[in-house]
Amino acid sequence: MENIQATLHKGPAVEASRPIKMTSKDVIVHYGAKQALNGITLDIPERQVTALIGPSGCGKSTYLRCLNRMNDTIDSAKVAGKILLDGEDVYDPDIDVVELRARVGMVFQKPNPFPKSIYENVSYGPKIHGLAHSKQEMDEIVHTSLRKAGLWREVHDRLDEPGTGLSGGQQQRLCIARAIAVSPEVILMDEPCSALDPIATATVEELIDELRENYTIVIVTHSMQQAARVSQLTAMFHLGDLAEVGPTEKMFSNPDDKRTQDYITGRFG
Amino acid sequence: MENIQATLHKGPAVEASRPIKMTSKDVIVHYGAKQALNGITLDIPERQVTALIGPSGCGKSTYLRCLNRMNDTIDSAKVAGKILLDGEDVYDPDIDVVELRARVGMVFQKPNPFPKSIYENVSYGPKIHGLAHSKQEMDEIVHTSLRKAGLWREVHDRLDEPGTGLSGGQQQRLCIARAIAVSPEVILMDEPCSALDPIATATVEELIDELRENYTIVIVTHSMQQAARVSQLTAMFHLGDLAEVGPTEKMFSNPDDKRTQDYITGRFG
Amino acid sequence: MSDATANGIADTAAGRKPRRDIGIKKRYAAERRFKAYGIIAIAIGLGFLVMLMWSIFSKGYTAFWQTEIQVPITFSEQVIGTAEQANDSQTKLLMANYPQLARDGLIQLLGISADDKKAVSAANGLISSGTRVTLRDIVMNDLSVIGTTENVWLYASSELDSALKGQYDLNVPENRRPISDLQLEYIDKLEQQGAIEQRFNWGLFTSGASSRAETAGVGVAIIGSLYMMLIVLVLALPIGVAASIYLEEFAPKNKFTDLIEVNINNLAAVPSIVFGLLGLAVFINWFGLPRSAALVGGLVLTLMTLPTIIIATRAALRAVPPSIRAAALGLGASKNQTVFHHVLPLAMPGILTGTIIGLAQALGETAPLLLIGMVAFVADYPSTPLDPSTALPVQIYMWANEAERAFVERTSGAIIILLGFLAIMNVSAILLRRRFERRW
Amino acid sequence: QSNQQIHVAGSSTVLPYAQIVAENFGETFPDYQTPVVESGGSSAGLKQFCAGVGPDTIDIANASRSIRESEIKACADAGVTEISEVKFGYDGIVFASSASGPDFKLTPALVFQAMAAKVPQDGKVVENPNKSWNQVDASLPDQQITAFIPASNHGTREVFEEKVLMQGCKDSGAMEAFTKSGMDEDAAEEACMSVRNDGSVSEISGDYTETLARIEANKQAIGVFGLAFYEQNQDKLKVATINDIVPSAETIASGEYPVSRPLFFYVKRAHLGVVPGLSEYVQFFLSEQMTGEGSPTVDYGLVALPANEREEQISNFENGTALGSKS
Amino acid sequence: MSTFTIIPIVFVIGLVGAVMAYRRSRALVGKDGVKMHSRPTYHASFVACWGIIPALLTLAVWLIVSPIVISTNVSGNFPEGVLAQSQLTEGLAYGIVESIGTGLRVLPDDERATITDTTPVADVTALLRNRGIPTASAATDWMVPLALQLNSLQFWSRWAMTLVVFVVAVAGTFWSYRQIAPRLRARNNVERIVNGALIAASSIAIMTTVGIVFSMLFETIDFFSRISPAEFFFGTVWEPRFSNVGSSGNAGSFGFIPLLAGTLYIGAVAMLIAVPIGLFAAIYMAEYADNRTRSIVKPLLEVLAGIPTIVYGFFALITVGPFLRDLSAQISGLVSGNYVSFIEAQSVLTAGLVMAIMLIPFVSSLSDDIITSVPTSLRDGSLGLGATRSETIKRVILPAALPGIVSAVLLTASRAIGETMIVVLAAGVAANLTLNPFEPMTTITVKIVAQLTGDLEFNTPQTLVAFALGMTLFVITLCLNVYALYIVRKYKEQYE
Ligand SMILES: Nc1ncnc2c1ncn2[C@@H]1O[C@H](COP(=O)(O)OP(=O)(O)OP(=O)(O)O)[C@@H](O)[C@H]1O
Ligand SMILES: Nc1ncnc2c1ncn2[C@@H]1O[C@H](COP(=O)(O)OP(=O)(O)OP(=O)(O)O)[C@@H](O)[C@H]1O
Ligand SMILES: [Mg+2]
Ligand SMILES: [Mg+2]
Repeated sequence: MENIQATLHKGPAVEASRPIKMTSKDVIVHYGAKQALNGITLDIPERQVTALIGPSGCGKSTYLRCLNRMNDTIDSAKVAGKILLDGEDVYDPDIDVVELRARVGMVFQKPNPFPKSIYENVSYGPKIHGLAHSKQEMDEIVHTSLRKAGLWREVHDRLDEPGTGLSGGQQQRLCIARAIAVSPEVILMDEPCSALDPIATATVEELIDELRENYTIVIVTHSMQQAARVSQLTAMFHLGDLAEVGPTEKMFSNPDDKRTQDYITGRFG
Repeated sequence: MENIQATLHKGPAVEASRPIKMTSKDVIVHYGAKQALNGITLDIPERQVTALIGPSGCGKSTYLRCLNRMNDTIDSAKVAGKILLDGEDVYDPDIDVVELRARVGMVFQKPNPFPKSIYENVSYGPKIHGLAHSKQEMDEIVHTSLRKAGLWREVHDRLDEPGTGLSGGQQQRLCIARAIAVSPEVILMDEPCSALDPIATATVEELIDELRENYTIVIVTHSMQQAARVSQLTAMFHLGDLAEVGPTEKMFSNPDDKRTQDYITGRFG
Repeated sequence: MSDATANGIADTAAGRKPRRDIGIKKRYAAERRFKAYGIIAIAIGLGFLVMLMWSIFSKGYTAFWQTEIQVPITFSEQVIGTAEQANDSQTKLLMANYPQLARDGLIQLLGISADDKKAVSAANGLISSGTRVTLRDIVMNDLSVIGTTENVWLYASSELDSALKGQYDLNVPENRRPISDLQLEYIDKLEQQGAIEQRFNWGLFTSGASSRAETAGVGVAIIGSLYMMLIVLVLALPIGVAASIYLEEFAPKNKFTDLIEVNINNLAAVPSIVFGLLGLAVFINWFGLPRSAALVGGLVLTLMTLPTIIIATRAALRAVPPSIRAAALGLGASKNQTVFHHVLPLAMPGILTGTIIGLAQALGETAPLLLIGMVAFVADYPSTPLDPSTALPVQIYMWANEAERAFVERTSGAIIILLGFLAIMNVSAILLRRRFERRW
Repeated sequence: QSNQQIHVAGSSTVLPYAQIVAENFGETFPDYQTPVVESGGSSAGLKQFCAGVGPDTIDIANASRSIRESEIKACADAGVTEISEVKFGYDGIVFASSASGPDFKLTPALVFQAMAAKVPQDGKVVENPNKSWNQVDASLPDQQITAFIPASNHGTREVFEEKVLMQGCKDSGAMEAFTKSGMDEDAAEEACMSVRNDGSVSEISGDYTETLARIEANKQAIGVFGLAFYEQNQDKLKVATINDIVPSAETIASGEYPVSRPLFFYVKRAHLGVVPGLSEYVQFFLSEQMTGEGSPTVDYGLVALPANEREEQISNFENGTALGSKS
Repeated sequence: MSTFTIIPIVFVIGLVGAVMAYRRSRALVGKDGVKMHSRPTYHASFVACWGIIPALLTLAVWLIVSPIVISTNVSGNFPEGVLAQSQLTEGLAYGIVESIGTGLRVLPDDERATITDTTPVADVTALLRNRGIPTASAATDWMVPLALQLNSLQFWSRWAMTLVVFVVAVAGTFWSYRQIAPRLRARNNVERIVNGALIAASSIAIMTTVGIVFSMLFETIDFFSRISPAEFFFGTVWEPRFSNVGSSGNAGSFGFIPLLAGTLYIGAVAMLIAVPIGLFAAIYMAEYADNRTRSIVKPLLEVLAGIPTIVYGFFALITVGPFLRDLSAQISGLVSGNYVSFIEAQSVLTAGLVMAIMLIPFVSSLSDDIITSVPTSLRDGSLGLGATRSETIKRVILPAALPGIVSAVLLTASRAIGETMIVVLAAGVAANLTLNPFEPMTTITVKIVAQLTGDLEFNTPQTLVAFALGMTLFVITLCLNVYALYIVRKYKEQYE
């Protein structure tokens, strides 16, 4: 227990309750016959970092994918319930998924760079959204994004090489760079640091901290320390249920739920 | 620093120097024109856990893939130098790579289950190596492997479903189960716990500890704590070089190399 | 919590900043256009298919019915000899003038005098001259019919058949159509007697080639096509898949494999008739295989189909992600095991597609068969692939060039049969393909 | 095994007749298998025929033209020395147009003027200026000139060139005009036989079905057909007269109608007696019941040989008169 | 024993060996401390391969060689001078001897026993005729002993063959069975055999090419010895005459250019129509359509590839050609008031359009498979960035699927070049040289078929030109393919 608390003290102070950016009500997800989420009700405050924790297979990724409707692409997945972004129902047939996804960006659990050059990987999003009006602007965006993701130093001399030829951790950072290049309002990150070494992890955590100024961030992580360090709100998932949600400080120091307590104290990370 | 040392004390005692299982001499790897390893000389002791650490992109995966000649499958990769397994040169043209890989198993950094059922994923290895002589034996192997990898509870009622429909962490454990099902002599694990929650991580670490009785294990990890907990020998890679190698205890308490020191103390994991 | 939510939403709504312009309208328009192109493309393809099908079926369905006339036949001993004579020597029986029996029966039915030459010849024109075989078979099967009278269904002549099916313009002057007014009168008479009927044309499926439309069938051609397709399937699929596996998975990337690759692509562009030249030079003149044989045809079509199958298979193999190979190799599977256990099953849908297209092409090909003697009149069933036979497209081609009107519907009928063949092949491949298809 | 069955190959014009005979042969002589009759053109047939003697070669080649000297030589080189030429009838060649259109009364000269590439006009040789038939001759209908003639790989083309164009060239005095304009004799002949290629005359390399389809699609057109084909499709086609003669089996046999060609088949004598039924087949082919008056082949449209000529062919064959041995 | 009994027996021997090998290898596994290199099934296949393959090879060689040996033997015994008299060539005479021999074998034993070397052929023929076996009337007396000799030679050869093949099979099995040991690399051996088979399969392509060149080479050379290559390759007029016996002996002009132009033009028009349609259809099926639609539409489109081309030809001739002609008349009527059709009934456009219909499935089905096999994670990656589906397809999926699509397109182009019947009926056979797609043109393949199957004289330039055309087309497509390979390589390198 001491470890986490030590970390908490180093982490940013939890700020006063913020306006809600996204909210979900009774979100239920089925994959075919199998139920993966049993009704999740959760508010995600604006310009804060929300961490989702919980054992593997408990539905964190599934929940995350609901937030920007990436589950639409899985044929067998059926989503029920309500999810609001700035008060608009994202599952409303009128809503535009493309705009939604441009506003709610995502970094996937398994790095999936496009089989294109590193430059094209990052410039892809800005290009389709028309965010750059000249080659310079685009270069600017690509460079900043790569720099923020902590990849610039390693790849600046090989931007033309394919993104698939990078190491695992480099690919993951490339995907982060790709996601922030379109400056979404909300960024969903599914274990962004899983394949990263401590230094790179620090870079990404700094990035998250910095992004928090302007963006809303939801992050799935398996590292309690990381959750403690970067997040202000923590949600604990368990077997498709939301076991507990609360300010990070409280969650790690004094959890209400037995399962959370078990999970945190049984930690090894 | 205290954290790691705390962990070390909890970790298993470093045992007396063991016979060498694998050894590599001046291993140099090029990807096309780019040099990824600059001559690595390293001995891997038998029935111990060797941890490879180092910043992202420094060549850990590359080195690991040399040990069972998985680099053969990348056209652009050129390997030079000597790698011996039980005194035999694994790059000897006479050597049977298939047999080699059966003896030196591997878990990849990105989980890559076959697009087949969970059961078939695990039973494939034993089947081609003829390790089971009856359906019961095969069931036995599959169940034990899944149980050891800590996946049994989650999948025992859906062994027929495709392995690709699992969550990220589940896929990773499936790949671990698949690798240990063929009981290789040496197991190479490339960040086996990157997508795992603390509890699953603990299961895998226990598994590693258990396997150490009979098998030689090489593990790439980004978590210093993990390296400290499970390994007896640690090798620190840096930009394609082997910065330092030594007993884990010493590496984390009193590293010789400046880079190691920087890496470990600059840690956040 | 719900309070907080409500407040939160209100807050954001109040302080909502203007949305970024990401050109959503234009992009959606592009999206809709793109999707529309797809639908249009499919509609064009299917539209043409429907047009072709309609033109084939509307012309061809009548070929499956054939007009027959029920004629009382007296198996007169004067014409065919007695049963005793038949037991001694069959020559008389075989050579007898059976058409006379039919003619006598018919004039009796129509009640015209045997002396009225014009009427007799008009009546005779109503029945097929193929009756010889029909009647002979009846007698040969059962000698006891000799001397008796029986009602026998005989094929009507193709002119009568076509006239009944409305394929002649009966309004043109009598001398400009093959069926005379007198004959039309007879037909009316027969219809009133109920002696004329449209019956299902089994002969179309079972008979060999014939110069008479009414007795012509695609039996020999079906057998020939069947033999050839089996040969193509048995040879081209394994050889094609094996070659692709070698090139895609095993071959070192060097000049030799480049040579093979260019070669294969080039063979795809070789006009099919050139494969006929090849078959003639190599299989017939060199290996001494017989002309007009389904075996040679099958071999030639195999060579012709190979490039298609190889190209499709290679593309499919290439699309299997490398991580699957790495996974299997990492478990200690050999390269062969990796390929045969994992890569090949994943590539199967593409391989099957290539095979279907290749087989479809082979099934419809005439030109190469021209030079190896399979575009031929073959009346007897082949008992082995070494015997002379024809193929469905050949029969279609030959019938398409016939002058007689009755062959027009038969041409379309044969095309329908060929399409049926194709449909069977497609359906089996689809079933297989569905088993293998999955995304990952 | 393969030499127990008679194998015939060659001209697609002869194919229908050979097919009828083969079928009847199989029915009449149950001892023998029905001969196999390949289609594929006189050229390919004779080439196969001349490939050699032996069980894997064909026994009879059908041809819609006579065998050429060079081919006899090629045959001899391959060991095929004794060849019987059998002429079994004529194929009449007619001009026909859509049954719904006007009548055409043609002469070779009119055809030449409508279809030749160059025609003399006012003493000069000019590119054919005629656009419609009534420009050629006022008696012809006012209809655009569109004609489908056999392509130069067809035997019919030779007949068309020699018996229609060449004749018309001479009749119309164009030949003279050509020579006068400074061409030598060869060039003039060539000019006589060249067909205009400004789109009004199209070549057909396929069969008459194609020509028929084209005329159905373009009712103004006139096409060249075999008599047999025309007779089977009289309800759709209207035949043109040449020199006021209506083409029919009688007028062709009597020679009144000028445009026809003989049909042949060639028998490999070395195979006689070896291939079962071969000589029976030839005799059956030439018999009254197969190619005489009222026979099925004549019903189909063959112009039969006069009886005496047929007798001569039979006796030639029986006496073993062969082509190959002469040269 | 007949070949059809020998082969199964050889297989049985191999299989028995395999079963024994399996047992033995299983037994070896049982012994502790022994680690087997290969699994029992591989040992079994190893033994089976050694039992079956050499024996079958022996069989094949014997079957090819023995008839040659026997026939030289028998024809060596033909009486002197008989050949010359009877006007039969050796091959035919041998054919008769063979058929008598075959006939004799069919006779019942007691009847056959009556036949000796001196039996006159008439008796033999009579016996055979009774059994319904016709013999050639040219059969003569000296053939009877030879037929008997032939039969006995064949009989002994067959026995010897059976024996040798079985010995080889058993020896192979036995030898390989003895090889079984824990360290025997049976798997590697078996895999090497499999690889050998794979290589053999891919070299069939090369052999086919050699065969094609070989079957056209001599005639091509013959052609160029009569018509100068310059005239052929650079001539712009294609007008071969029916025959060169006319007074001038002129064979006509053989200009290749109009045919090449026609081939490329018609092919290009067809591709221009087929590729977009096929590709869009593939994209729709793979990315937008639900599974049911796809599983119906795809095979339906594939039917288009299987409709005999003559059907397309008549479709073009009767429907499409006149339709385009009348349409153009209407259009020009509307525009200029003068109802003259500017599209001819037979035209490049008609041919291209109709050919494109046939080609659609080549593009659509193959591309659909390729697109479907692009990993989902790439789609997710793009969609997750807020790309629309079409953007994802255009920018991520198509580039990833490009190598496969290029293969499909190349295959389609190849088919377009090789098609005959459609061109004949849709664009005609007139070798014009024009740029106007509304006028008729024709292709190389059409002329190959026409010159080869007409009534022309077979050893004149008119027919031989078909071979020259075939050869030239072969070389041209070869060059195009080499170039395509080069381009594809260059392009691929950017992404790999
Ligand atoms: N297939 C490849 N082609 C070209 N370069 C490669 C390839 N794979 C790896 N590299 C490069 O080689 C270097 C070492 O890569 P490697 O995958 O061994 O790193 P790593 O230590 O495993 O890093 P990580 O912790 O991020 O997985 C990196 O710079 C990487 O970009
Ligand atoms: N495509 C799918 N089809 C079927 N079941 C799925 C699919 N994806 C996930 N599941 C199942 O849904 C449950 C939740 O999966 P999810 O991916 O959300 O877990 P997670 O919390 O992200 O776990 P991890 O930390 O291991 O990534 C798991 O039991 C998983 O097996
Ligand atoms: Mg997950
Ligand atoms: Mg790595």
